[in-house]
Amino acid sequence: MSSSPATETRSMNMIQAINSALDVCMDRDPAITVMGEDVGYFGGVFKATEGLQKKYGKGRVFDTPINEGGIIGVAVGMSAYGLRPVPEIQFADYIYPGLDQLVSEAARLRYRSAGEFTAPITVRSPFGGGIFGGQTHSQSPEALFTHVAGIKTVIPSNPYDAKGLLVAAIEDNDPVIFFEPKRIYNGPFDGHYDRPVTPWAKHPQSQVPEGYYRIPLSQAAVVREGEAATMLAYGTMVHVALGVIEASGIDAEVIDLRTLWPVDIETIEASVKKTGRCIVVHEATRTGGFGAELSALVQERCFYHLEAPIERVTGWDTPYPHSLEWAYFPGPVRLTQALKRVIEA
Amino acid sequence: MSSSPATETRSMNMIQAINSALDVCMDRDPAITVMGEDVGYFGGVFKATEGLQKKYGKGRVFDTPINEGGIIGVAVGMSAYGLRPVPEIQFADYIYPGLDQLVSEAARLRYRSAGEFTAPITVRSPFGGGIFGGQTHSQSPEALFTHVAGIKTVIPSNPYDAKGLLVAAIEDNDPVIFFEPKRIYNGPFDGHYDRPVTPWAKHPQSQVPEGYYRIPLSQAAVVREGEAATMLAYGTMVHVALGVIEASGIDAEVIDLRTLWPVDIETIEASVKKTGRCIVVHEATRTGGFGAELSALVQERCFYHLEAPIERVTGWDTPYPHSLEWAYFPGPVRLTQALKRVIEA
Amino acid sequence: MAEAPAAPNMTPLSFHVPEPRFRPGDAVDYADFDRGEAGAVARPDVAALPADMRGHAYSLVRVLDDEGVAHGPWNPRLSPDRLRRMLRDMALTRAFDDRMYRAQRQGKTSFYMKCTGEEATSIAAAHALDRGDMCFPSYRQQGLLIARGWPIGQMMNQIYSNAGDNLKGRQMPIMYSAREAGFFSVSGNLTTQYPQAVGFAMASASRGDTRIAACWCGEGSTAEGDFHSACTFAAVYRAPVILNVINNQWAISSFSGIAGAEATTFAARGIGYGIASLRVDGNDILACYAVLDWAAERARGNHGPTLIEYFTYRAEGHSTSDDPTKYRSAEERGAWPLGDPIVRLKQHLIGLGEWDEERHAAMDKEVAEFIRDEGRKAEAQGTLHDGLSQPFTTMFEDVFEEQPWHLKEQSAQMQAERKAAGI
Amino acid sequence: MAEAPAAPNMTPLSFHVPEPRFRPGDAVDYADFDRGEAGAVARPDVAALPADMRGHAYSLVRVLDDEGVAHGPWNPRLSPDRLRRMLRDMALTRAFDDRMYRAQRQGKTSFYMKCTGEEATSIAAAHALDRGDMCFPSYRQQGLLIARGWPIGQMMNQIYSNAGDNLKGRQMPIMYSAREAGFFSVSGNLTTQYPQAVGFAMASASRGDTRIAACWCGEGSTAEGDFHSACTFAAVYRAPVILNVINNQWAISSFSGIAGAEATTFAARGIGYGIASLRVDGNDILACYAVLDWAAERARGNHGPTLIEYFTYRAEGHSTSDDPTKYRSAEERGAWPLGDPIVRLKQHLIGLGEWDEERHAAMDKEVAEFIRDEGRKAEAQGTLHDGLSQPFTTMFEDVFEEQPWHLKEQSAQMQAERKAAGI
Ligand SMILES: Cc1ncc(C[n+]2csc(CCOP(=O)(O)OP(=O)(O)O)c2C)c(N)n1
Ligand SMILES: Cc1ncc(C[n+]2csc(CCOP(=O)(O)OP(=O)(O)O)c2C)c(N)n1
Ligand SMILES: [Mg+2]
Ligand SMILES: [Mg+2]
Repeated sequence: MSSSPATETRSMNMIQAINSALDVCMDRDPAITVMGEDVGYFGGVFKATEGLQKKYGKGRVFDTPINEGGIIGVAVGMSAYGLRPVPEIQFADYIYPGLDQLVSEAARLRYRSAGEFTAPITVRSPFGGGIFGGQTHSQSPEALFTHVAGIKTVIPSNPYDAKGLLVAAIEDNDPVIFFEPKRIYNGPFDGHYDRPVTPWAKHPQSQVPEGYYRIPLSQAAVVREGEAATMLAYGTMVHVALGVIEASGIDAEVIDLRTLWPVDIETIEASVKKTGRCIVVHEATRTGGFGAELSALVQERCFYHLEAPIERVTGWDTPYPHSLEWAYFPGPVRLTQALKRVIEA
Repeated sequence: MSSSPATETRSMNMIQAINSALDVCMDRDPAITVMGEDVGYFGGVFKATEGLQKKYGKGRVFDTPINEGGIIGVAVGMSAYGLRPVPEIQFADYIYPGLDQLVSEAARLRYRSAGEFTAPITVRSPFGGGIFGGQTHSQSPEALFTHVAGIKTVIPSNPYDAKGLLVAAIEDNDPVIFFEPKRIYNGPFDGHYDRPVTPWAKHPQSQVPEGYYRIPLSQAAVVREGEAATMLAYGTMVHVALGVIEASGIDAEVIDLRTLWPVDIETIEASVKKTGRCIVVHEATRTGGFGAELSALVQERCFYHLEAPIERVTGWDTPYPHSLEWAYFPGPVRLTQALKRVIEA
Repeated sequence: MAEAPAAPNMTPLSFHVPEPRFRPGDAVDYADFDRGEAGAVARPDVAALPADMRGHAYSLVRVLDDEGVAHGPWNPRLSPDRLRRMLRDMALTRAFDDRMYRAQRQGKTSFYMKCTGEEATSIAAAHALDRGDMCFPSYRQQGLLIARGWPIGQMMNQIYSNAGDNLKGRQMPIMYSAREAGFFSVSGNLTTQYPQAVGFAMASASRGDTRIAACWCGEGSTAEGDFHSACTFAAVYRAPVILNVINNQWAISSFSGIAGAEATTFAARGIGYGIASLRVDGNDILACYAVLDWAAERARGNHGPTLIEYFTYRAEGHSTSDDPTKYRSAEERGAWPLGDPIVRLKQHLIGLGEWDEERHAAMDKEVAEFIRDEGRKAEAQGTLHDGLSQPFTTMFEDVFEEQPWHLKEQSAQMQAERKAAGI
Repeated sequence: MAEAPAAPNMTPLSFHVPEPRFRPGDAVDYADFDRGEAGAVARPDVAALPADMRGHAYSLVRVLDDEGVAHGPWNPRLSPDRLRRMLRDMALTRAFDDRMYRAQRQGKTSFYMKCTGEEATSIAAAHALDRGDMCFPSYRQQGLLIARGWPIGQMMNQIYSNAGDNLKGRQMPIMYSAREAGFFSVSGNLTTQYPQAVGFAMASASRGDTRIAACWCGEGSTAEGDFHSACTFAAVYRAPVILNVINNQWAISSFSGIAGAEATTFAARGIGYGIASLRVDGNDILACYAVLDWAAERARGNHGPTLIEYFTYRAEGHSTSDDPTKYRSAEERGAWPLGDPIVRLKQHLIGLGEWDEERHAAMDKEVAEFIRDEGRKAEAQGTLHDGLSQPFTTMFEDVFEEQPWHLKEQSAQMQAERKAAGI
């Protein structure tokens, strides 16, 4: 349900789609300002901001000192001036020094000033593992944000959504954390790390309009309809879920949440009431992860429809290990087993 | 189940019990070092460290600059030397600047160095609302820690436990977040803010041994046995839960978790399997709170015993407001209603 | 505990923990305190390179001498009218503080913080900056609001969380927000406003605007990481911002040594970043004004940021929750060699022949009556414990621009539960 | 977007974003680069007050001139044996880097980072500090481990996450931990090690021990809040710590101006805290050694912390993930006026009559063979993609001292699921 998609489309990978979203937004609104470590001349370590400094100038796209707290703090002040900052945090693992400015300031500014000041900031940050990044280039800290009143959390799973959601996030008047699953920057990844990666070009969702369109926040996508069970996923895990269903032949429904919070509760509720079974999937550590909230919500709202315990398939409760990465990752083996358990329960 | 309690007891409030725990530990182990804003000569803004600098000297009890990241960072380095730092963060609301050092460093140090370096740090911090502290002196950020692999989170609800748990936390060889519910520093509080506060002296759990004893971490206390439903609570909310049960006459069981993570899953499971109904209570905002994890765990493990949806009674998903404090607080009115709903479901 | 014992042939290391000179009961003696002479410090060009004025971080800009006579290149030569306005603004601030402090003691609100003895720092800023310049205050800059003419009654309403509170009772007392008055929402978290001010200044500069920014924090707060973020970003982008450090020598119970004052000045922090840095007598409103005016002109001329340390003394407790007799000598306040800012400006005006004791007494009376009247009006709109002044449902507003489903549900649930409980 | 347009009668503000002098394709000219003379900078007493040596933050301590002759008061007059050991340590580090870089390119591991051109900074430290002193490195201090004699094979095992890896494959390559060698576990999060080093030093001092601490970060990393925490705590408690900033002029693609180098030096940061601060030619190992030795003696004598900026150049890319030709001129490396640290020490030794080209070539060969042999031995224990070298269950160990129920369950679950899936 995107509003007025532009007609010209082009095959893009996630990075290109994100770059295009930034470009389109900056072109429309001079208040939008991109900043972060290495985002200027170099165009970002993942190249998401490539070409933007050249096009929009150093007043609107610039490198920052290596200080994530400063980046967010400065962005809050820019918001007070009237800008719409889009800071990049180079890896989600490095967002912690900026947490105070996000949680204590950006998230609560509208509330504490009764609307006098707001923080329409979109923090972009690559997150998740699967690239042998070890514990400091692999984390999925989304649950730290979904717990905080006043922040929205958005995670796309494909180029089309990435652009449409990023545009909506940037245009949103509240702070948004926009986590980009870096494992699928270049192609959808079904968790079979030992098979060659399919490039985005072969995926229908890589057809991205060149121009302006947006995908409203807080609307999930039912990416596969099914009757046997509901799988709630986001980011990379959407593709793992789809792959497992295809391989297992089990007719499960897959919901790509897209916006984690405020979540699209209606879509979730309708699905689980239909299937009576639910699996929650994420890469973050299990305990206190966003999956716990989803599980709690589903059992609160669908209790009398549930035919089996809700399962969580997640990263283990350890730091992300380097060499045992694929043992940590909640991949096809684990998801298949869980799906079977839930179906057979 | 405390190990070798000393015989001489004295009536203490929470602050006195915490002070006594610090004193007893410092006396036994010269590696223990107390530090934080205003903790030295002044003895802390809540007086928890009163008298310690005088007794143990400035080398072991000292004021720090106002820099929570520095406090934790320095504590990690002190651990590498072989000390056992017990930093105070003046209010839990100010722990965010220290989060990176806690999450990225203290919590993962043992893992990433395969046991070469450890961080036996106990971070004490007053938390929770009910003192008209507004959004920056009332928060309950425990869920930010229960999600992090490598950190333990402990929250006492009375003087006896406060001392015994703090001793165990300090002696634990992993980092522990020890949140002190400041609303009950001086007396148990059942949520009836319009009634006079009962001092601790009238409460049996205020009888605290003068000497050394410990309450093992990860052991919950069944503070009231009952058959009708299980209430999972910690900190201030234990007293609110007990008050509601007494007033309502409903025969519910109340479990004081004491250690949030690693939680005492056996006690929880046994209780819910017995009662078939469960209410989770906390003051923190609801979405993504620790209650979500408890709810998820209970439904995963007790699914076939549950006769009603698990309810969460928590702070609302807003910042903690100043004047509407009692409307925010999950007090007796809300808890009573929830209890009735769960019983009648 | 340590891995190995100290090497026997080496000197053991020693641990230094700073200790204030005076503790409760101590006699106070500031004889060796070097204030420098009024008028002695040079006034650099506003375009001076930071490298050429490093000495200003270690000296003390003073204009008024002990007799209240103005000296030297920093004398701003303000009109007597302006000086009288500044005097009244300071008096008003002090009277306001006194009344609100008492109101808290009377149980009308939960908390209060005075700025007694430090009034000059904020009042000077309000007079030196343009109204369009954005202020990012700490919690002790009530003087900015007062001198910018923001209604006293509004401030009281906020403190009482009453029906007239523009912040809907959401914030603790004194955590004002006044966009119209160029006063950013006060945060309870120390120093977060510092990088925010730099961000505002960067934004203004990047858009070719003319508005500059200023922020404030206490000397204790300079220890926070955000202070470093602010200085780094300000220096890198040459942001048009004024970084104000109010060194009132105490941070709750910690003296300034715990923040680093033994080793150097707080103004010197700026030198480390290549920021123009000055130290000024914070109880001398002419000096404060002059330095702020210099910094503002510097910022407006694209010459970059300025860091200013105001050397002053926190004459009262940290807040209504504090008891300073527990950790410092009661004599300090009286013995403090830089005096009281109101007394000093009064003396100066009298010396100029533009003021006298009678007019001063009349002003004090007028100010007291004004505050009393405003106080009554505010109290008529309710005080904190009068019963709740805000509709319950406001609690769920402004979390987001549009209320999402979960807050709608929670709002409805709260109402339903209260109804079911018969309240 | 802005609230109001710029005032028409005022000069618009302008926004300054630092830009490096040279970009890809640019001809490089360092003609105006002022190195100062070798031997020109004075050597203060180790007990000097920071206030009396501020100039050292702006000058450049150099010992070796362009001919490799040592000059001035900082000449450490080390024995030729020691100099040859330092030379070999640097050569070994470079050879190790080259091999590991190639190993990554060959797909034997996931990542690597060289310290080419910066070897002197770490090797000097390993020689100047006591073995008991604790090092809190960044990711580019492999030289410390090498010069402290930690087994090269161990380092390779870590890089390969193989069966011999003392970190059980948990850490990315180069994130060593070697307690025995006084080398703290490397963190991926920049600058976290800074306050940790200060904490270690505070602990040692508070217990009357004799061990001091040292930490390292890049010039880009000085912007992090932890840098400020470290400086603040070090200054307040006069901690026996050496704060080393390796200014190799680049932070991934950002030049040092983005970290604040346009306005001042990185050594000057220390002045702001009242910390003794020096700037040294980072490619002159004699100068590096001398300054480190001075700082260590200062710390051991309870005279407090020292901050040292090493001016050097990152001769290679940031890491194997980087492509520096995208953002800087390829000519920079060759034109860099402070030369190469290995070449300069070699030249010095030859000038002393203690070395010659033949011996140098022999050393290079010996070092290369040693690295090759060590490499083969390490590879025999496996490389990253050879199949997993660590038992799966190790993943659940060391999260806590004792494995709690949930990790036991998860470990069991993983094994059960793999079994059920037939793997
Ligand atoms: C991040 C953070 N840490 C701690 C506190 C608690 N606190 C409030 S005021 C204060 C002292 C501040 O002293 P200073 O900066 O000198 O300002 P002053 O009160 O003297 O104006 C402290 C520690 C806080 N509000 N925020
Ligand atoms: C907290 C944090 N933010 C960002 C990064 C990503 N990062 C890794 S290295 C680096 C550049 C550091 O440059 P510098 O400090 O100059 O060290 P150098 O690489 O030159 O040795 C950056 C931005 C990180 N590792 N940690
Ligand atoms: Mg102060
Ligand atoms: Mg660098």
